[in-house]
Amino acid sequence: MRGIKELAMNRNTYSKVIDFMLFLIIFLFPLFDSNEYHLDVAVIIGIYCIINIGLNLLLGNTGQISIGQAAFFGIGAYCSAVLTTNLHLTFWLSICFAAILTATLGISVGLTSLKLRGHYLAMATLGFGIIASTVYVEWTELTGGTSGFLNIPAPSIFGFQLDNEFKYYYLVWAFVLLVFISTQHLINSRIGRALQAIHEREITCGAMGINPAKYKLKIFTLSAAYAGIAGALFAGFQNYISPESFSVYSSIIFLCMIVIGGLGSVWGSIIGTVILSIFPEFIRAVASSEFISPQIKAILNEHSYHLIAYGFFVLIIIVFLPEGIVGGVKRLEAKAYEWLHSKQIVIE
Amino acid sequence: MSFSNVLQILVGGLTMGSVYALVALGFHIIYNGTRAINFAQGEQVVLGGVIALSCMSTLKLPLPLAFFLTLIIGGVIGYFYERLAIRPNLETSELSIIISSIAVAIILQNSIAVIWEKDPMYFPPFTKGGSLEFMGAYMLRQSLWIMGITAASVVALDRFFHQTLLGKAILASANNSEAARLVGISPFRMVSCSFILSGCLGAIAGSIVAPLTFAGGPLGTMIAIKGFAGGILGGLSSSRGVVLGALLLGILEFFIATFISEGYRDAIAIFILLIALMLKPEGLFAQE
Amino acid sequence: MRTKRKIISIVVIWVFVMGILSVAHAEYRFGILNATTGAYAGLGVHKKKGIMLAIEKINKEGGINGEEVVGIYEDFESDPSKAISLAKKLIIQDKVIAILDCGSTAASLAVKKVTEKRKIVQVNTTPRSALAVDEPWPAYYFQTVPDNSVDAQKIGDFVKSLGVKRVSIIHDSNQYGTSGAIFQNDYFKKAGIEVVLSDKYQKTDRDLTSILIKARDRKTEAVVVWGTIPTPAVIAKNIRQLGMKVHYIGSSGLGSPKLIQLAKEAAEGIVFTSALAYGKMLPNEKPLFDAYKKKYDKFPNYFTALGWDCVMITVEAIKRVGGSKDTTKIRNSLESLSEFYGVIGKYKMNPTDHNGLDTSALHLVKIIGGKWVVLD
Amino acid sequence: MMLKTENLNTFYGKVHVLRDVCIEVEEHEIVCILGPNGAGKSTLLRTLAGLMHPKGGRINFKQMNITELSAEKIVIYGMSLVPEGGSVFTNLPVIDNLILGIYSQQKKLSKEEKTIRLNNVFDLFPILKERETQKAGTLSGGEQRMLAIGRSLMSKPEMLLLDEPSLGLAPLVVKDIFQALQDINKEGTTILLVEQNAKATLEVADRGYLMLLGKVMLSDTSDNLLKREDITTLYLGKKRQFSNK
Amino acid sequence: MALLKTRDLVKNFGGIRAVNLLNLTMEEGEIRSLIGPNGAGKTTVFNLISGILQPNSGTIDFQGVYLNKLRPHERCQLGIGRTFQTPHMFSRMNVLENIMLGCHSWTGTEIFENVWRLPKARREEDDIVRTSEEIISFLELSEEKDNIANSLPFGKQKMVAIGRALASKPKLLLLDEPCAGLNESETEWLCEILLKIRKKGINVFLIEHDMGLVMKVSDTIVVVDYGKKIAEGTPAEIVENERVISAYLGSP
Repeated sequence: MRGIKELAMNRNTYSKVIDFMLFLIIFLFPLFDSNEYHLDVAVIIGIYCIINIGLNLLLGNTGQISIGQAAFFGIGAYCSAVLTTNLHLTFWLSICFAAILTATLGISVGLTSLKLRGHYLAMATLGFGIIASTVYVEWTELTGGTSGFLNIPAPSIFGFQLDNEFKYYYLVWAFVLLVFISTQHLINSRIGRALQAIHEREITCGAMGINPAKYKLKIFTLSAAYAGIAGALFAGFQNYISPESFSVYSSIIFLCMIVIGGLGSVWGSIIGTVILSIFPEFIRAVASSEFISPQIKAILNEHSYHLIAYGFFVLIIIVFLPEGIVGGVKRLEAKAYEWLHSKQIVIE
Repeated sequence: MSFSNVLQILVGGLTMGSVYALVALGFHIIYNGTRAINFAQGEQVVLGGVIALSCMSTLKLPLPLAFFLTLIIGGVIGYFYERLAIRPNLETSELSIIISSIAVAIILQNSIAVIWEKDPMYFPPFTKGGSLEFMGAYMLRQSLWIMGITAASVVALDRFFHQTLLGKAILASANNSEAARLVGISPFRMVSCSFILSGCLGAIAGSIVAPLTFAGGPLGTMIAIKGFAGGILGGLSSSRGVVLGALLLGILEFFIATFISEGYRDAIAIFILLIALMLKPEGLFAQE
Repeated sequence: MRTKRKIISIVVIWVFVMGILSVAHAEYRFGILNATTGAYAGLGVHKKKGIMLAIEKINKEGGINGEEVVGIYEDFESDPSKAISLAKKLIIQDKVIAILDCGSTAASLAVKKVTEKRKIVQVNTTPRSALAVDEPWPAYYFQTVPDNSVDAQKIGDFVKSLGVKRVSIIHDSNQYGTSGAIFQNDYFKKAGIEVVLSDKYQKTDRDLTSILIKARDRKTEAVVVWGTIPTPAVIAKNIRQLGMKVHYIGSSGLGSPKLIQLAKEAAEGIVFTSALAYGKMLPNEKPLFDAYKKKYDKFPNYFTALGWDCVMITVEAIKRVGGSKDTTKIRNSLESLSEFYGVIGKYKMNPTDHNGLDTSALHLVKIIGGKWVVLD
Repeated sequence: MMLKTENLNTFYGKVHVLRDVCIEVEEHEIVCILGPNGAGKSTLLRTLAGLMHPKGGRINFKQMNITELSAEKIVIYGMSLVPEGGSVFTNLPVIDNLILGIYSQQKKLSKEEKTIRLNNVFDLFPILKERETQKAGTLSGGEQRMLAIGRSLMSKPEMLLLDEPSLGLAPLVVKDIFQALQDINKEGTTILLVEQNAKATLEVADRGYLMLLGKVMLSDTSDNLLKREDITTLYLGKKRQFSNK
Repeated sequence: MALLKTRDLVKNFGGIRAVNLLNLTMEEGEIRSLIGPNGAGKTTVFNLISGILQPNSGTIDFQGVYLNKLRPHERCQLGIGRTFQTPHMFSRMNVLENIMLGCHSWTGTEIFENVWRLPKARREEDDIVRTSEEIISFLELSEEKDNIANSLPFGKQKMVAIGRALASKPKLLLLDEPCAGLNESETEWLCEILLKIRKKGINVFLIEHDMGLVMKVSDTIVVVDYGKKIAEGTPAEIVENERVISAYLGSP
C-alpha cells in the first residue's frame, strides 16, 4: 500500500506534465491528420467526453447512477436548436440557455436522487430518459418529431464560421479542456473529498458536517449542465438532430464508456469514450482490410457482426479490467514500481 | 366507456403485465442472488422464444417436449453466462456486473438476429381456437396460459426462496458471503444457481409469450426496461412485489393508451411510477 | 525495444498497403448507407438484399463500360446522427460517387446536408417527410419510393370505392407512419369520409386492443394501417380477437410475405397497396423476381424492390452520361431520367420531382386464402 | 489429536502475518490464543477455517490434510468458525439463520434431529427463541454474537473456532457467553478461542498459546499461564504492531 | 447553561422501545460516560443526539439551541462531533485526507470557487491542511500521515476517526466505544488523549465497555438499561449501585 501511495505522490508532481502532453497531442492531431472523417469522429468523441466527464463525476465520485444522461444531452441539443433556428439567437447564447435549462431539469431529477438510491435511482433516471425520448418524438411542432430537427445553423465566432470539421474540432476540444480542468480542480478540492466520502459512507458524512443532499443535488445539476453543453455543441455540429441520438441506449453506452475507462477518474472518462468510439472504426478497418478473404468478407457483409464484436469487446475489457482501463494502468504502475523497488533492494 | 371495454383493457393489461412480470421475476432472482441487475434478461426471454420455435420447427418436437428442452437450454445458457461474464466480476462491484450484462445483452440481441432472422417469427399458440368471450370482452386463449404460468412461477419462486434451504442459502450468500461460506454455502454456486434459475425462467417466459409477441425481433430491450420498471415499482426484493408491480404497469399502460394518449403512454406510465417511487422509495409492494 | 520496432514496422507497412489499396481503384463506388441493426433492421435487411442483388446483376452483365460497380456497405444502426458520420466516411474516405438507400426518412434528411455540400447524389428508399413535401427537392436528393401522398391517394380511392363512411387510421409512430397518416387524413377530409380515430402505435407493441376498442366504439367501418411489419399483423390478430367486422386496408409497408406468416388466418381479406404486382408479374419486375428466386428461393418483397431500383436508376443515369464519374453530371442525368421502368414503376424525374412515380406504380393486393391476389 | 498445524505461513496481501505457526489441539479441550492486536490471531483462525489460504505449511484436522480445502468444505468435516463480530444474515429471520447452520449436512439429517438441535440452541440462548421471527439485522450486537454461535452449533461441529466472542459486549453478557462455551465444551465440542480478554479466557480454557507478531511465543496450561508474570508484560507489549485489519 | 440537555427522549424501532423517556443534562467541561448492557440503546442515544435518527418524542437542546429539527451536518456545524463503533475510514484516502474531511463543517467555499481555484478556495485549503496537521501531531499520527487509512492497524484507525471528529472543531465530542479492539497499552494512551482533549475545552461523552477506562477518565457516568436511565453519578457511586451491578457489572 505504501508503494502505491508514494507513487501517487510522484504522480501528482508528474501528472500535470502528462496531462499537458496529452492535451498537446490532442490539439496537434488535426495538423497531422486532416482526414475530415477522422476529425468528424474526433469531434463526436469530444462531445461525448464532455458528457462522460460529468457522468463520471456523478457516478464515480459521488456514487449516484444515472441512466438518463442522454436525456440531458438531448434537451441541451434541442434547446440550442430551437433557440438558434427558430429564435435566431447566437450559438453562444444558446449554449448558455441549454446549460441553464438542463441544470434546472437536473435539479428536479436530482431531487429524486435524494430519496432513491441504487437500482431505484437507476430506474428513476432511466424513466426520465424515456420520458424525454417520448417528448422529443411527440412534441412535433417544436422538435420535428421523428423527422428530426432540420437546418440548424452552424455556429460562428466573431463572424468566423465554424462550419467544417477542422474548426469545430478545436471548439469542442477547447470545451473538453475547460471541463477537464474544472473537474480536476473540483475533485481535488474540499468538495471532491466530500463527494468521495458521500460515495463511500453517507451516514458518516453527516457527522462530519457534510450535507450529502446538497452535494448530491449540486453534482447532479453540474453533470446535467455538462451534458446540456455537449448537446448544444452536438446540434451545432450535426446541423440536424433526431430523437434516436438521445435514446436510452445512448445513456447505457455512456455508462459503459465510463466504467470501461475507469470510475472516478477524469482521464478514465476520456479514455473510455475514445476507446469505445474508436472500436467500431477498428472493426470497420479489419473487415475491409485485405487480410481477410473475400469469402469471410461476404459473410461479414451479409450480417451485422460489428455489434456482436462490440459486445464482446466491452465484455472482455470489463472481465479483464474490472476497475476499468485507468484502474488497470494504475495497478500495472504499482506493480512496475514494486518490481523496480525489489530490484533496487537486490542491488543494495 | 362501457364496462366491457374496461374489462377488455384489463384483459390486455393483465396479459402484457404478465409478460413484464415474467421478466421482472428474472430481475428479482438475480437481485436476490447478487444485488445486481441483469440487463440481459429481456434478451434471454427473446432467446427462449426462438429456441422453442427451433425445437418445434427444426427438431419437430411436440410442444411440451420443446418447452421442456427450451427450459433446459435456458438454464445451460444461464450457467455459461454466469461463468463467463459474471463470475470474473463478482468480487469487484455491482456496476461491473451490470456492464457485463449489458454487453451480454448486446451480444445476444445481435446473435439472435444473425442466427435466426431480424424479423419476428410466427409461433403457434399452445391451444387452438378463437378468442374467449366474457361479458363483452374477448381474450386470447394464450393469455390464459401466460397468466396461469406467471402465477405458478410466482408461487413456486416464493416457496423456493422462503421454504427451501437452497433458496434461503441464495438469499444468505447475497447478504453475507463470508458467513455463508462458514456454514458451507458456496457463494459462487449460489450465484450460478440464481443465473440458471433466471435463465430457465427466461426460457419459460420466452416460449409462452412468443405466440403473442412473436418469436425474435427487436423486443428484448423494451421488455427488459418494462420488466425492470415493473419490478422497481413493486419492490425488487419480493417476488410478489415484482409481479404486482409489473401487472400494475401493464394495466396502467393500457388505460393510458386508451384514455389519454398512445404516444405519451410510456412517458405517463413512467411518470406515475416515479411519483409512486417518491412516495414509497422501496417499491409499492415491498415487505416491511 | 526489439518488439517495439517490430510493431512500428508492421504499422508502417500496414498504413502503406492501405494507402496503395485506397488509391488504386478503377471502379464505380457506391456507398450503401443502410440499417441492419436497430429499429429499422427489419426493413434494412431486405433493402440490402435488393441492392446487393442489383449490383451483382450489373457486374455480371459487364458493369458500366466494363468497369465494376462496388457497393461499400455501412450500417448506421438506425441512428441518423451516425448516418451523418458514415456518409462523411463514405464520401471522404471511400470516395464514393453516390450514396444509396439511407435507410430511414430521418437518416435521409440528416445526410442531405452532407451530400448537398459535397455534391454527391443520394438515392433514398424512404419517402420524404410530410413536413418537407412542400419544399422544393434538394438538388442531390432522389428517391425510388413513391411519396406517401401517392400511396395515401391510392388507399383513399380504394376506401372511397368501398363506399365506407367512417374510417380509423392507425399508424406507426415513426416518420413513415406519421407522415402517411397526415396525407391520409387530408385525403379523407377532402373526400368527405369521416375519420373517427387517428392513433399511433410503437413498433414494439404486441397488443393493440386498447386502440381497436376505441375504433369499435366509434363504429368504424374500415381500418387504415400505415406501418411496417410486424405490428400490422398484430392489428390483424387483434381485430379477429375482438370479433370486429371491418375492412382492413394497409399501406405499402405491409407488402411482405411476413404478414401472412405472422397473422395466419387473421390476415385473410387484408388489402394493401403494393408497387409489386404479385401474382401477375409485370415485365419490368421480372429481373428482380428471377434473381431473388435464384438466390433465396422466395418472392422478394417491396423493400427488396426499393433497394434494387435505387441501384438500377443510378446505374442507368451514369450510363446515360457515358459512364462519367463526375457527380454533378450524374445528378443532372438522374434529374432528367424519364421513361425508365424500374421494378417499382416508371420513373419520370424532372427538376420539380426527383421521384416521378404516381399512382400508376401502385397496385392493390388482397390476401385471399393465404395468397396475394392483385385487384387491379 | 484433533487439530495440528505445521509451520503455517500466511500472507495478507504483501504482509507476512503468520510465521511458522504450529499449534495442536486435543479432543474435548478448550484452547485459547492470546496476544495483542495484530499478532495474527484472527488470521490464524481464518486460515484454519479456510477463508484464507496459507502460502506454506500444513493443517491436519482429524488426521486429514485440510490445508487446501475451501471454507465451504471444511465445515462439512466438522470445524466451524464464529467470525469476529458474529456476522449473521441480516436480511433473514433468526430461525432461518439457525437453519442455514445445517446447510452442509442437509441431506444427512432427519427432521427430528433438526428440531433437537434447534431446541438445544434455544436452550443455550433463550433470547433467540424470543426473537425467532425477527430479522437478524434488528438484533443487538450481543444477540447477533449469540446467534452466530448458535448457527455454528447447529452443524454440531466437532471443533468450534471463536474469534473474540466477548468483543464489545457488556460484562454480564460476556459472562453468559463464556458460561455457554463451557456448556458446549462439556457436550463434547472442542473449542479454539481467540481473545483479548486474557484473564476471563484463561479461566475457562485448558491451555493457551501466546502469539506475537505472527509467531507462537509460548504455550502452556492455563493455570501456569495465569501465574506467569512475564505474560502480562508480553501481552501488554508496548510496541504497536501492524494489524491485518 | 447546560451544554447538552435531553428531555423525555423516546425512540421506537418497530415494537421495541430502544430509548425510553431519557433525560440527560451535561455541563461544560466534563467527561461523561454512558454505559449499559448491549442493546440498552446507548448507540441509539448517540444517533439521536447527532441527528442520524429522529426521536419519536422528546427534545434535545445543545447550548440552548433546539436540535430536533436540525440535520446531522447542521448539528456538526454547531459543534457536535462524533465517532462510530467502527472507524469508518474512507478507503481511497490517506490519513491526512481523512482528517481534512473533518474540516468540512467550518469551511464554506462553493463549487464555483473550487472549480476555478479562486484565492478564497486556496486560502481555505491552506487552513484545512494546517488544522489537520496540528491534529495529526496532537494524536501522534505524523508517521502515518500519507498512508491509506484503511491499511492502518485498527487502533490507529480509531485514532484517525477521533482526529477526524476533532477536525470539525467540536464543543462536544461523542465517542462510541473508542476502546473496543484496542489493546491495553493503546487504551492507556487513549486515556491520556481524552484527558488532553478535555483540557482543550472540548467536552467528551463516551460509550464504553472497558470499565477500567471509564472509571479512570469519567467525571460522571450514566447507566442505561432497556433505554431507561437507571443510575447517574460519579464512578465511585456507580460501582456501589445495586441496580447497576445486577443489570450490568455483575457481582464481582
